[in-house]
Amino acid sequence: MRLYVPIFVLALLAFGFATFSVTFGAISGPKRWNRAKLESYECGIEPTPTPPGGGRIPVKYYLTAMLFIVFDIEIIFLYPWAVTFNKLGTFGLVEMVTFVVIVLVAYAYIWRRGGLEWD
Amino acid sequence: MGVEEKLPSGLLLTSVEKAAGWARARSVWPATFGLACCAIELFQTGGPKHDLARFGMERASNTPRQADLMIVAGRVSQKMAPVLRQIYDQMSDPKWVISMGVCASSGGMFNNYAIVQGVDHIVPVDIYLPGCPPRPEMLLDSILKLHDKIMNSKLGKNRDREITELEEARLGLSPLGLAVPEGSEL
Amino acid sequence: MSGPAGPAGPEEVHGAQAAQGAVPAADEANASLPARAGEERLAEPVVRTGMFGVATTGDTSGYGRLRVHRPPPLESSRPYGSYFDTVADALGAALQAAGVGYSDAIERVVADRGELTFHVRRQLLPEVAAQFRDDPALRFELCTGVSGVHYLEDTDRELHAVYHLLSITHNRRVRLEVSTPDTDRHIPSLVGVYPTCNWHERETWDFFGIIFDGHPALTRIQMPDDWKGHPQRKDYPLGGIPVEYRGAKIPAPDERRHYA
Amino acid sequence: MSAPQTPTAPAGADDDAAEGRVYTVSGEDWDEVVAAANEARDFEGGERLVINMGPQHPSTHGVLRLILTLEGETVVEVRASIGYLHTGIEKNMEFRTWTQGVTFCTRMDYLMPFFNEAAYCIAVERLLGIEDRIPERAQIIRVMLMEFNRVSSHLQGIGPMGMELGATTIFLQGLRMRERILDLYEMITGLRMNHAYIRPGGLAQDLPPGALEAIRTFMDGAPKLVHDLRTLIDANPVFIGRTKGVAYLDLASCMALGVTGPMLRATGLPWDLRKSQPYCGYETYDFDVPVTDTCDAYGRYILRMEEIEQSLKIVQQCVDRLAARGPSGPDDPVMIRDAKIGWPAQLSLGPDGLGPSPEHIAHIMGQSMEALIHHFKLITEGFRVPAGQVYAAVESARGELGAHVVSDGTTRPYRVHFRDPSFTNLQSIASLCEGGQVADVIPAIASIDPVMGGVDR
Repeated sequence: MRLYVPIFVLALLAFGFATFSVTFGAISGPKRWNRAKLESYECGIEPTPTPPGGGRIPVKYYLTAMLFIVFDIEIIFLYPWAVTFNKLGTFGLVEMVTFVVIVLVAYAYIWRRGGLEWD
Repeated sequence: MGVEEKLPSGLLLTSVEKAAGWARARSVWPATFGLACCAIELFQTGGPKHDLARFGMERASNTPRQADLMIVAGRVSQKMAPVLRQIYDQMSDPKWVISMGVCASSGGMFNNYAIVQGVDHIVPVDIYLPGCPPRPEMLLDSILKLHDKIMNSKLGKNRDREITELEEARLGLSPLGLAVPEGSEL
Repeated sequence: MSGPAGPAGPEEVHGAQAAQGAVPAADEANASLPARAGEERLAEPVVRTGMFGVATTGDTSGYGRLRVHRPPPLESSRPYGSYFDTVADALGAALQAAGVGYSDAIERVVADRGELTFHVRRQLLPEVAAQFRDDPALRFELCTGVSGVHYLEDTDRELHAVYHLLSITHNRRVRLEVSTPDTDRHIPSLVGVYPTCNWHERETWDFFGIIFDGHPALTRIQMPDDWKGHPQRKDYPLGGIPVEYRGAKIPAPDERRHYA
Repeated sequence: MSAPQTPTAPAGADDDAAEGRVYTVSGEDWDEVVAAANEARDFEGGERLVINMGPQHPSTHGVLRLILTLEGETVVEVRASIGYLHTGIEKNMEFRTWTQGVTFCTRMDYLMPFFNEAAYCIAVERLLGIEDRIPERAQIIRVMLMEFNRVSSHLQGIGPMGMELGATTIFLQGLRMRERILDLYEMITGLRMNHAYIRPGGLAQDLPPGALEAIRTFMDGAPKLVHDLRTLIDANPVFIGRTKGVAYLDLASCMALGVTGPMLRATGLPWDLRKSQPYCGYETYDFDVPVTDTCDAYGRYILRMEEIEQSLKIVQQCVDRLAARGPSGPDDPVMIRDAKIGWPAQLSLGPDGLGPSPEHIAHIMGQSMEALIHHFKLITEGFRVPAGQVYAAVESARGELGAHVVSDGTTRPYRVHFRDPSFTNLQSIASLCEGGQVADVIPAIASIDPVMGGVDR
């Protein structure tokens, strides 16, 4: 249990700092409300009313977001591997190379199917 | 501001004012509100020779959200007035306005239907800067004067008292600061 | 150019004499007095000062200070000079080929100060402009813009739209001027022939109120959309405010004393 | 995959849940779904978003407002809304004398004041019929200042173009060189901008002593400054990536849209008024008109850079001619020798500030009654211009700047209309941007290089 104390303290500090900086600003800051301050900024023009659901976003953005998540998670798995790289030895190397190759297959598929071209 | 306004009778405010004023004056971010010829002088002031960055104004913020100072650089046309007011409203407090150039301060030589005769018809102005266009050194001088104003501005209750005093003093004066006999047309 | 000619516009000069005919006899007597005619002539704009090339004040003959009053040339006689004649002939031929009568399309031609102006009747403007652009002898590919002019005293010819055309192949310039009365401000739009006139015509509508029929989107371009009136017209006030100094007040620019 | 039905309510879901088309996707049919979605998009207008690239925007070169209709990243429609800087300069000039009009028209296109003044003054001189009597010294100085103005205007066009594409260094490099030119303007005319230096009939005053040396020292350093800027941008892959093939406008559409200047010369047509219809003695200078034929933003940038180099070449020739002529004397004036038109102010700095020089005052007060009358008449009411109308065009940094001046014989212009190149070139923004990406709108505007002061007048 003693091993994890520093992590908890760090988590507590981070959480405390985050909540402090948000809440203290909200409490101590002056509230000078005016109509235009809360409206969205459109280069000085009255903002055009967006449709109720916030309007439909073209599917291309969603596609790009998905691709990003796939390769982002791949990087997340690389971090712990990089930390314990010398302990794992060749076993770790082979394991991680196969993992990267699998993701590369997905990358090749997307590239060929044209997922990376924009329109 | 919020908390110290609630403190009874402006307790321990003077030191807070000095600290707050000093901190605010050091990094005033201008909102790029370049309209006409004065905007070109504003760019030259931001350029390498006159270097606006020496005063912490390196980063000209394009959104009013992160701007503290609006330099109205150029002639404000009737069509531009609502846009100027919208940008001013969307700037977060504390905010200041420098009306750069004669056209912004009083309509200048364009005394006609198209130009708002002085930007103080739309937004409260802190510093009026003459010149057509004002030289970069004049703009830097007006920024230094603005820094003095920011450093010496009061907070909370002192600020309210200061405002009421200024108002009474101003109401007594005639518009031209002359002791004008009653009933004259001015 | 039927340019404005000071208080007594050129048409007035003729119009006045014609109208005076109908005036009862009493006025007719003093109308023909030499003094009366002299006033009118002196009211016309100065066209030339000095004669015999005397320019400096050193001359004692007095010719240097002669001021010749004459209304601006209404009509230029045929040999216009430099390339103007070739343009006029080419236009005549082109209009002939297109089946448009030269005389009922072109009111008059003025060659003044090295520039050629065709006064075109507004109904046939698009056809004339199409000929100017397409006819190989004319080839005015570029229309450099439309500028509106408001002649206040030109009765039933108040609003003029002035088109400047430029030929790149022949390196020539020509001006088309179309006039319309203030009561019925309609001129056919040239956006079909020269698409560049789109914004120019919107600006002329915005400033002068000339309605260009057939323009794809004739709306205000410079003034705010809800602006009342057309600001560049002569009957529209300048809209300045009096300027206040310490203890003094100077009226707006258009109300100030003017020496001319 | 079943064909996209009309929005029928799938079992168990209430009506408003199924809005729009409903696709049942059953695997390996990605192509059909995309095809159906595209077809639906054209039918219902898809996810169109109307946004404002409005008056207060860092990269619209002034207060230009573009209303963009976007579909994802592609721009479907561009509508420019201008007039946010309309100052009514043309109306104001109708209430000022002919010479005072110069101070108004220099503030129109505030990046090239000398071109505005020159166009207006050439038009007035043509109306007066004194074009050939303008002293040659004044013409040389006018050409020199106009070419300097072309350099400073292009620098202020290329600088922001670099900044908008993310490279602030280009902006600062451009301003560094422009600052030196502004110092030269200040030495010659007394002001950094809005000079009112070119007057109908000649110039306000002569070059101050030491001006030619200052120009020479600048000219020695200028090629290096231009070289630094060019090495920074010309082969920069990011810059090329963002501007090559972007904002394409070929010769035919340039002709239709009346586009002139660098945009027209970037389509391969070497049309330059300085060569085809010379004014102010341009035919006596030797320079060539740079032309590129790629019709895109990169071609216009390269063209502007070469124009800077050509302009510096012309300035060098002007300086040599002025040096050969020696200082201005009574026989080499800068203002026309006509007492009725020539502005009498031989300005000099007296104890109480700038005013007519003591010799001039002694002359008019003491020696010549006529000079006093002329001085008084010119200062109060100005000279009379014979009735008529004239259109004088000048090749400015952005294209053909024309002044259509109408006079009714009095001492005030009856109507002045400026054909501003930015106003007409800005019309082509729609054909430059539609169909492209949103990010390409920025280099498109920068390649037009509009100045809103000239557009809105």
